[in-house]
Amino acid sequence: MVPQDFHGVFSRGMAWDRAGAMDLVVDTLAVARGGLTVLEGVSFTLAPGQALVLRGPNGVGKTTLLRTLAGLQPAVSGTISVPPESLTYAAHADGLKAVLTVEENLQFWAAIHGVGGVADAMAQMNLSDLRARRAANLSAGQKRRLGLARLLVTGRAIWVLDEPTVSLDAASVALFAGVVRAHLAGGGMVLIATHIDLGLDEAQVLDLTPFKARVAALSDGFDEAFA
Amino acid sequence: MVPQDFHGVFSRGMAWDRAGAMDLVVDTLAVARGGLTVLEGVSFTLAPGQALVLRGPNGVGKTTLLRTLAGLQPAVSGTISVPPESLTYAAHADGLKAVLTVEENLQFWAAIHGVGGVADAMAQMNLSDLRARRAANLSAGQKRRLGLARLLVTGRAIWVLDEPTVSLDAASVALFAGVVRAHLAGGGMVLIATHIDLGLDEAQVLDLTPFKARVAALSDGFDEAFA
Amino acid sequence: MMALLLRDLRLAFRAGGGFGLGLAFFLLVAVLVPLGVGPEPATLAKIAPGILWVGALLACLLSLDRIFALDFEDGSLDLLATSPIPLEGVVAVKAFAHWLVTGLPLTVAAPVLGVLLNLAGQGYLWLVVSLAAGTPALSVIGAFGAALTVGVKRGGLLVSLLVLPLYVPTLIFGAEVVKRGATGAEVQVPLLLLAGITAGAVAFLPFAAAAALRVNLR
Amino acid sequence: MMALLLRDLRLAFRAGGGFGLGLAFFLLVAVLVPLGVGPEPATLAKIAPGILWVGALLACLLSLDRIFALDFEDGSLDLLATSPIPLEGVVAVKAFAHWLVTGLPLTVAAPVLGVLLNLAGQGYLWLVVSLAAGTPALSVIGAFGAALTVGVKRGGLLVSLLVLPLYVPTLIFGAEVVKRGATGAEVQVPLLLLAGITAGAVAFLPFAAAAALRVNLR
Amino acid sequence: MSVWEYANPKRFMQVSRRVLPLVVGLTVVSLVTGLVWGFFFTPDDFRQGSTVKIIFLHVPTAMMAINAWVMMLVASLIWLIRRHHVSALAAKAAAPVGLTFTLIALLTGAFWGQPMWGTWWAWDPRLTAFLILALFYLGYIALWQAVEDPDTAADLTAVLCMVGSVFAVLSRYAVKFWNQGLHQDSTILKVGEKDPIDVAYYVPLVVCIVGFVLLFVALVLMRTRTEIRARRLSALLARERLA
Amino acid sequence: MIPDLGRYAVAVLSSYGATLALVAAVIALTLWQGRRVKRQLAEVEARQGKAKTDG
Ligand code: HEM
Ligand SMILES: Nc1ncnc2c1ncn2[C@@H]1O[C@H](COP(=O)(O)OP(=O)(O)OP(=O)(O)O)[C@@H](O)[C@H]1O
Ligand SMILES: Nc1ncnc2c1ncn2[C@@H]1O[C@H](COP(=O)(O)OP(=O)(O)OP(=O)(O)O)[C@@H](O)[C@H]1O
Ligand SMILES: [Mg+2]
Ligand SMILES: [Mg+2]
Repeated sequence: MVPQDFHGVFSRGMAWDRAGAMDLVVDTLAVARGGLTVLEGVSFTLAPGQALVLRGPNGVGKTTLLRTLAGLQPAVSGTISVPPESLTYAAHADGLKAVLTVEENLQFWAAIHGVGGVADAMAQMNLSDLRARRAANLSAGQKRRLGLARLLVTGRAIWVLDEPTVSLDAASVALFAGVVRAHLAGGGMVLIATHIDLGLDEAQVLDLTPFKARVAALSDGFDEAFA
Repeated sequence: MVPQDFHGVFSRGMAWDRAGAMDLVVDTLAVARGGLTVLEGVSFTLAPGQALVLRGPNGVGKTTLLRTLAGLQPAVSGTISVPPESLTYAAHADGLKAVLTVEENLQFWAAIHGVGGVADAMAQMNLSDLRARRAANLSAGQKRRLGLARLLVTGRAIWVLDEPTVSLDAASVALFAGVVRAHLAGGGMVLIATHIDLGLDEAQVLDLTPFKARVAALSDGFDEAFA
Repeated sequence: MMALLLRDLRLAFRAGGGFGLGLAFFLLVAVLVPLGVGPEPATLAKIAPGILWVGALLACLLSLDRIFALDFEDGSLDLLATSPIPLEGVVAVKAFAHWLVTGLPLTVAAPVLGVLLNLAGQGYLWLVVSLAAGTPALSVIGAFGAALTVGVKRGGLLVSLLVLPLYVPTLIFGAEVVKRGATGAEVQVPLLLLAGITAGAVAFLPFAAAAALRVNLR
Repeated sequence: MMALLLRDLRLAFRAGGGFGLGLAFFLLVAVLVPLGVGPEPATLAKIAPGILWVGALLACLLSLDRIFALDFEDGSLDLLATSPIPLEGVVAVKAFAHWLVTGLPLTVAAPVLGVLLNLAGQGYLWLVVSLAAGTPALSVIGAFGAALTVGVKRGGLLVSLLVLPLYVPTLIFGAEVVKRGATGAEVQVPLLLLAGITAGAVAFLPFAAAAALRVNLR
Repeated sequence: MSVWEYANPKRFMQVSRRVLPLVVGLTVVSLVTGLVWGFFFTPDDFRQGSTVKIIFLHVPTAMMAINAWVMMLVASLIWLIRRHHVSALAAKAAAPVGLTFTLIALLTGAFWGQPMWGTWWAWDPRLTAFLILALFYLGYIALWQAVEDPDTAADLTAVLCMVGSVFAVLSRYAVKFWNQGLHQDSTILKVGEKDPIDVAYYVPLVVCIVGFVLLFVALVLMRTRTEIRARRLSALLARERLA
Repeated sequence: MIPDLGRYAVAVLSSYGATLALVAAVIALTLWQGRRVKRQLAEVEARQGKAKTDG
């Protein structure tokens, strides 16, 4: 951890190079979880219109990497260069409010990001029929669709998605792949960690297994414990 | 709702026929969620050594059906016949305690069910290396494996599983399929709701789409509001 | 059942498990009240029995939502409901664990806080006795309230609203024992009534709580 | 930001959102204390200002865990942190929503509860004034405490422990205003100090709270 | 035909529609008569002065506040045992009415207490127990509101009502034991005993009691009808979404 | 018109006032909720082409 910017305590502590092109550039990045480096030396570039699928066995560090890219945790080393305010993150937790309706949930995120298009987003994710249903009364897959519809109302170009198709049936997975393609066609970028095949043949695939961090043999001395 | 047994308020209100063979027999079952019947006329029989995969699009009522079979909610009509205390349920929520280690979590469920085999269960689900890790520090897939290992320490014959392979990587899915096969070979029964292919070719498949409840045309009168 | 009790205790003692927090809250009430009311010893001595009991009651109250809510959220309660243990037993064990983690430490620590509130000489013994007799009722009644609201997200305040009126008789008799004890009067009647409430609550409420849990799991 | 405020208020007013529960808790404290302490009007009048302030403070305290915890659990907080709104703004808006839902109703309802505690004649006005001046500080300080503990499951009691010491100055000056008001004495000094605490807390604590949130999201 | 037929929602709607105008009419007549008589045409008491006029509000509402809880208890038991939705909804419908009566009795009692006892409020056993009853009403209503699924809410509130009743009675004994009170004991029902209440007050008081009983019945009927309609509405909407 | 209430006028009048206000409030609430639900039900029934039920 670089002693910079109060380590993300008093401001968003990313080692982001905010100036730069429209690309997402990741350079020899190392990320840590629970004080242990899990991945190191990760580098890739994502240009507008490109998608990248991250693969790797359970526990390799996909979630950790995505959270770091989203600026939610600091990187151990390496740099991430991303255009300012252009990235949105979707994790396992959808950020849905059970007592608000489908439409109200989307409207809130649209208002936060200052964009519209709620009706369009619902139509794209096949939620129009459920618009007045409270999120509490959706099935697992319907909730997931709503969580993904949120991406469409953020107006952000880079989508960082952690296992987005969990509990979706085959039809919904295809629907989602269509939405991703449309986003790419509009110049967006998508980064997806997933274990299943999304049918996005145009996407590049990055297997994270080779980047697994060697467990540094703790020698004598205490310094290593405070990496 | 049949006025029987205080409707599950003062005792487990299942219309279970507790006496019976070792089979799980479901006969013209109808299940409801939020006061609406979602599936009706579901019938099947599961004999020892058999597996049944439930399929159906998002929201068709798989979770509702499984919860009813597990005795967690009353059936609308129809009967479920299941040998007493022979069924265990695994839902999306794993019932793991974040502050307990992998081993402690399993030991607790083993003690509750009065059986042993914790070490064996960990070995089967490839958790032995993580035995002393607290559940909070597992990745999504590792947590899921731990949740599934719990099945092995219940000693119950009938496993009722709701999307068990969510967040598992391909290797873990295969591992899990192996565990299921071993359970079947030992005379167990498995009922799985899932959207993905588990590679369990010997399992029967039941698509729930045809059992979707017709929307009962509400005529005049208020009685229908209280189905 | 033993396994459940041990697990609940273990969870309470692990980081973030909340052991000692009830005690700390009790301490804070005993400190805050003199700050709000003012330091005159005579006034404090007069209100000490009541405030100590109200403090114990609030400390119990605040830890109630841990009894079932965590297990409900992570799905353990579903699994316990399909386990061989009857749900009534689950409720009883969890209420007992709650008492061990909250009521018992409060009882033991109460005399120390009595000093802060200038409790009169003989009151200390009766404070301990009344808390020992009354706090089990608080845990069981609280478990019932927690079972009613387990489906409600962050139902902490709702639980308070439901449970506090149920706590009234326990509070009145408990404080009365201490008040009489502090002035050297006869304590037998309120103490017996207090014990009676505890016995009744322990005997019947687990069934009502299990019923409420079943409804909420549905 | 307006959207966030509206959403928080809407969530509070929807079923299970907890509006009115703070009020109910305040009422309960005002009822329980006399039940514990005993009914003598003179004693009650003496402790009324302190107890009313302690009650308002506890009512605020108990609703604190709703400020961030729900948003943390369902992932909204992660999403808000990556949204265009600065986290400081999120904290300020959420603290304000908390005050609207808790502090404001408490202030309005306090005189009625003053009757139950036999508060003296002129105390009523100053009770309202002091609560109006002091409860915003309670909400902001509380938001800071909630931000610190947002990662802790069911951290209700832990929050209480962290926040209560921070509440002490507000409590002392608030209760002092009412006490002096009730006896017809000069209230200016404690009232100014109270207002000063509120102003300071509102100006600085959102930054500290946002910092705490960032650490917890990491 | 058994009485349970009336617990059928459709049947209840039909019958209540016919009965309601009658009940409303009687309510208006008796309440207006009783209150006008009580307010304008009763003499001042030699000790209490004009404050006796408060009796026509205080006593009927205090009685109905308690009776409403008893009615909710009975309705809850019927729901738990026989599973009649109407009875669960009637209990739900009665709670806000009961709470209103409780508040009226508290307020009128306070206004009466100020001149009579020299204080708005005293921690007298009866008053205290009554305040606790108000808290039970609040908790009951809050629980109905907090739980989403209607059948779940009905079950939970029914269990709460049962347990709450036991504790309400217990509280009453507790506070009695705790302090001897200012408030008088029952007198009106002891006609013919040594110190009966004057006929000049007794007759209008009885009219007022009848009026408030009818008001309670009318409001509960109306509210139950609304609850039944609301259930049908949500059922129709749910089906619409499924279709 | 109003009888002479003597020195207790405030107590008596505020009692009657408070009672009437609270009673009016429950009645208003009841009627308002009743009308609203009835109207919504009628709308939905009309939309779904159901025979208008009333009971
Ligand atoms: C806030 C203050 C008061 C409260 C909460 C209160 C409450 C009650 C209650 C609960 C009842 C019993 C109804 C029943 O058992 O059916 C009652 C009856 C009655 N109250 Fe009060 N009361 C208050 C003040 C007063 C005052 C100041 C007076 C007059 C001096 C008064 C005179 C009566 C009378 C005459 C009855 C009828 C007793 C009977 O025959 O049953 N109350 N009140
Ligand atoms: N607090 C912690 N201390 C130590 N190790 C941890 C901690 N938290 C997580 N880990 C480990 O960090 C690794 C990376 O976890 P991460 O959640 O990023 O994996 P993942 O690739 O997303 O896996 P999955 O596909 O199962 O979701 C895992 O091996 C996990 O066990
Ligand atoms: N409270 C409710 N009121 C009305 N409908 C509801 C309620 N809760 C759920 N539903 C609906 O009930 C249906 C069945 O849901 P269920 O969770 O059983 O589906 P599922 O087959 O498990 O779907 P998934 O594959 O997405 O998990 C869904 O259409 C859902 O929208
Ligand atoms: Mg992951
Ligand atoms: Mg499902």
